[in-house]
Amino acid sequence: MNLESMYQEIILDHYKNPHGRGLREPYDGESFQVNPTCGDEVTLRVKVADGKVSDVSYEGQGCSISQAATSVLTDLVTGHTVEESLTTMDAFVELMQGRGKVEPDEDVLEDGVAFAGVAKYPARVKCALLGWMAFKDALAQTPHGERAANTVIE
Amino acid sequence: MNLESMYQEIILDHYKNPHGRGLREPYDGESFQVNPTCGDEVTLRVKVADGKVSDVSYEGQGCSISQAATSVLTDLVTGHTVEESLTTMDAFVELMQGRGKVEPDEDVLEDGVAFAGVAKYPARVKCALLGWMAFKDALAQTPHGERAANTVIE
Amino acid sequence: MTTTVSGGTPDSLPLDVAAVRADFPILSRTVRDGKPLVYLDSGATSQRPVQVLDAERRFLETANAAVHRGAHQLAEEATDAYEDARARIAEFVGVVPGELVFTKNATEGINLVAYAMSNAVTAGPEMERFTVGPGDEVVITEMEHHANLVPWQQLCQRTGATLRWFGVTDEGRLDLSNIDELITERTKLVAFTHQSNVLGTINPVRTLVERARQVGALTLLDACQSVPHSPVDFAALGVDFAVFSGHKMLAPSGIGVLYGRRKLLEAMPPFLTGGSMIEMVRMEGSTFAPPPQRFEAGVPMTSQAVGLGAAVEYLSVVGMDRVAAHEHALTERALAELTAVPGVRVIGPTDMESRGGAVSFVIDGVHPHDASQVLDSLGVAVRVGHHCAWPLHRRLGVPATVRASFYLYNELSEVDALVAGVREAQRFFGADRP
Amino acid sequence: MTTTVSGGTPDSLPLDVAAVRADFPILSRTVRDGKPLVYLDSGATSQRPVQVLDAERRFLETANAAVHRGAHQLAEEATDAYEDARARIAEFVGVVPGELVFTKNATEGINLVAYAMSNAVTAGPEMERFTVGPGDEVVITEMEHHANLVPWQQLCQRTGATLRWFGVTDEGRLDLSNIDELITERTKLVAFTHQSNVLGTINPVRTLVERARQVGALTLLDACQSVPHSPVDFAALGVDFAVFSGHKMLAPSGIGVLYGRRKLLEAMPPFLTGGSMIEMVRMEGSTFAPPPQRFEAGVPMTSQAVGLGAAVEYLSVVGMDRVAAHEHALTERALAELTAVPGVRVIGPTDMESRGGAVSFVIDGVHPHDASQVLDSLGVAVRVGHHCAWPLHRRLGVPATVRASFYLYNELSEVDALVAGVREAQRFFGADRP
Ligand SMILES: Cc1ncc(COP(=O)(O)O)c(C=O)c1O
Ligand SMILES: Cc1ncc(COP(=O)(O)O)c(C=O)c1O
Ligand code: FES
Ligand code: FES
Repeated sequence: MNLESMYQEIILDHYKNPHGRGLREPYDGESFQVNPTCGDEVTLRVKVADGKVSDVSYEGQGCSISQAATSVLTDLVTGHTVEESLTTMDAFVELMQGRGKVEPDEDVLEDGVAFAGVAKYPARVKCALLGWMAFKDALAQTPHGERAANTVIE
Repeated sequence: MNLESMYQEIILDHYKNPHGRGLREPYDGESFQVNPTCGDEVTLRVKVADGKVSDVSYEGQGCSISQAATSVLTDLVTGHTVEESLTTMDAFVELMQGRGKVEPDEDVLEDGVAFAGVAKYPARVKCALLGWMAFKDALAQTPHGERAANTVIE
Repeated sequence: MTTTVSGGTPDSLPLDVAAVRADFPILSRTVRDGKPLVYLDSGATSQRPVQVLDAERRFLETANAAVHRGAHQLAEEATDAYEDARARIAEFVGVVPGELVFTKNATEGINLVAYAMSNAVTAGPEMERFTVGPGDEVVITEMEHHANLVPWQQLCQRTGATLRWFGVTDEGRLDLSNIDELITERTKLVAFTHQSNVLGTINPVRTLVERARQVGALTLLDACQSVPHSPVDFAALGVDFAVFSGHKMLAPSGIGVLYGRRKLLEAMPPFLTGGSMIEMVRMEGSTFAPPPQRFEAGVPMTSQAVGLGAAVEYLSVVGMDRVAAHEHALTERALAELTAVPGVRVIGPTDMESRGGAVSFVIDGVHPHDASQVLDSLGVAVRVGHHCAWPLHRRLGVPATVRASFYLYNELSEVDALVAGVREAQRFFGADRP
Repeated sequence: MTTTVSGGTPDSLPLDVAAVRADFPILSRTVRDGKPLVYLDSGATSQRPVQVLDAERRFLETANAAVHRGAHQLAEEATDAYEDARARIAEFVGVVPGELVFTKNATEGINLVAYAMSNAVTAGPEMERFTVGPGDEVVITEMEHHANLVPWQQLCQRTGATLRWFGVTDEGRLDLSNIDELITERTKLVAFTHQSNVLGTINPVRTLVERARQVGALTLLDACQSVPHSPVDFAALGVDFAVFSGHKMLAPSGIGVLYGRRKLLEAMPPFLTGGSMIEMVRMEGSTFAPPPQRFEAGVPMTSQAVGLGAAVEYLSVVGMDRVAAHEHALTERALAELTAVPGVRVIGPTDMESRGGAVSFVIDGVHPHDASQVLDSLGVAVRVGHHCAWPLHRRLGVPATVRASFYLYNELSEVDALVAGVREAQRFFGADRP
């Protein structure tokens, strides 16, 4: 196994220097998620303004994959419309659940493409999705949340 | 397999012409036993007089082995002391649980030795012991029953 | 199979029995001083083809690990094998993998539902739809296997609910004449067998499901004797729950399946609790994982699930239609030949209408257990007793019966061996002379 | 084993590991692009020797049938094999066969006792000694596996009883300082683990049993991590109940064992109900068989019991003293080497006093799951997470740990591979530079 195929430089960078970390006010939705297999957890808040995700703030503990994925998440959704952010989420979830067989679209996923290698390790897919589960759940609590509420991440 | 090794002539004779069948009054103890694997049952009564088993009467339904064994039982215990009857019971139980490796004593077991072949078929051992379970249980209800109550037939 | 299944063989059975038999090592053994084994007891447990034995062994020699728990390669491979098996088995019975819970046998599956229902009382308000108590009723039938009978008696004992049941006609069919009085607004659950393990009777699932739906009762199908022997689609049947056992369908012992409609499983409280079924555990209290994990506490039957997956694949290659047609032919022959023997009385339907391949009978003057001893001495393995359906036997007025049951590896000549053995038993016990 | 076990080999381990390893096919496979497998996850599940695989297969190819149900030769042979296995396993843990119930895993065994206790309320007056309710207490410990924790939470939820627990010291030992306040006249049952699956800690069974006896409480021992690894005699320990799992001791998955003192099993109401566990069934109600049958509903795990019997024989030939001594040597080395690595902290006792072979640790700056990923890439299979002992991890202030666990087939060089992997993980994540 090539360790670097999972731990891309981008992932290690986000892990060591996470973007947007810390819980901030004000927010419209908040979610606490825990990964039952490892006990890791994340608390994530979303602020929506003018139909756009104006801030994502979070804190928690977890492995490099979960921490990096949440950091990338903030980059991917902040400043985008709710609709766009959900489309990005769908693309990321599809990539992660593709067992390494889905070709990621860099235009949509940006740094998120670095997680393509993680998708080959089923035990780590939950790590990469932990922050996204929280995002989806927090978003569902906002006025724009209907589609988020109806999305299932397994 | 030699069918005759299980179904000795003696067994078939007792089966076709059972001794002492029918429920009689008076009696000192009565027991109803059922074989949970086949649903067969026996009701058996004992009368004890002067420390002796003066009558055993029974009715029920079951296979040739169970019917013959109960018929042989009445022959073996009627007219004997309670103590003797329990010794005979022990010898019969030992024979039946010996998986064909116990040499029966004809002086003690008389027609009961015919069941030596049955002991090789574990599924039929319970058949041969059904009447004896009832005898033990019925005897335990009489004033002489202490030893019977303490005997375990498995 | 070593060869493909042919469309019709010289002995006119719908599948190539010789090729099938070659896959089952145990069928070539002899019993009782060299007699070829005639195994007519698949209703109790089936035999295993090398394909299933090999699949389990291959898993154990290459990928064995605790599933859903490890991050190493073995654990990944084991988890994949386990979940692939679930998916394959789910497809085999027409449902989705998340609706399928692995249990140790069908009995556990039925108990799981029964205990979930009594647990619902203390499991919080959202569990209300499962609660039962005084005034509520559970409806079963008089032809149930003890596995689909005693757990409901116990549920009623725990909760104060009342058990009611459909009777059985003299022909061995469900008596549905009072269906509207039995299944009422008070009914919480209707549990019944798809196919009787004694009579062979196939019950009218649709009629029962329809009536249960009318009154808002749940349904549970005991599919132990149907899934192994014919194409069964739980979704199409519309039942809420269903169970079956691996060991009756070429798969290992120690594995069974509970199907539950997704919405129901999602709403149902857990039964066995422990590792792998939790969401969060604190000393003060715990929350639980979504189904099917919620119902699979502890290290599961991993290699056995893989074996059941291989069994389902084996059966699919043969084709369940063919399996059913094959057993139909064997049963037809057995019924024709047995009913022709004076003194033999078949218990259950004697025609092939809504009937599967279990043939139970009694012989005048020969106790079933004595008959089976004679059959055994000739190498013919049948089952005797009440077949864990004691109330049914009581209803039909017989303490016990002899049961021959068939599977895809049985031959017409084995039916003949059975009948010859019955005649020999009559002769041996002098029951051939009126 | 293909050769006998020697009294001391050149690498100074108490048994001939090379000979042992030759019996385990999976140990010669490679993982992750050709790396030899270093399997240090036997605490989760063990691997199986050919002797066990062959015993199960031989049974299935020659004697497979439903046990306790048939009158034919196969059924006799299958029943004998099943009951012989029970006898052999009972002897292995110092009890008599009638005290030993087969379950699907240890988890089921614990649930069985917990449900029997809540069933006792409605099971009639003679069951009184098992009933629990408001005011009664169940005592466990903070180091329990979820399997010996959640079922007791649920029992308390069903019955209104109160759950209490022993704390754990910073060193990972049971805090017994308040034993007399915890185990009191109100205590109905004390359930605790023999050996922690996380810390390796071996608990003082005698102290706990003595106190429980003083107040008339029952005891249940979770022996999942002791029976596979050292000589254990339940009768000598004086516990009332005990459980363990086959898959952790070279045997198949899908089989576990519940031991119960004969008098208790005889008095206890049933749990799972169905076929083979009854005495008499009527539609109106049923009575039940004596133990152990009373607790084995449905077609049991037949070939798996045979496999567990073969595993017990394998372990007996090696000698459980030798197995324990071997693991002692491995653990001692692992503790010495791991504690010498800067940034590594072992969770649990770091000396060998009352300690078995599970070594859990954390690495500063490297998440356990990331560490295990590096180890996995080097072929070293360990487990990470809370190991189904979440409250214990919370108590010790770590969300998760890396756990290496040993068995008789592990070598000293594999301990070295583990430590090298840990250092590599530190290097990879830049945690080797302070
Ligand atoms: C201490 C302990 N108790 C209980 C269990 C549960 O065993 P099983 O999952 O086989 O039921 C385990 C293993 O997972 C364990 O290590
Ligand atoms: C109709 C029916 N239901 C339930 C069962 C119970 O299955 P198991 O013993 O595998 O749980 C059986 C078989 O024994 C059966 O034939
Ligand atoms: S290991 Fe817990 S989130 Fe990755
Ligand atoms: S078969 Fe019932 S007693 Fe013999």
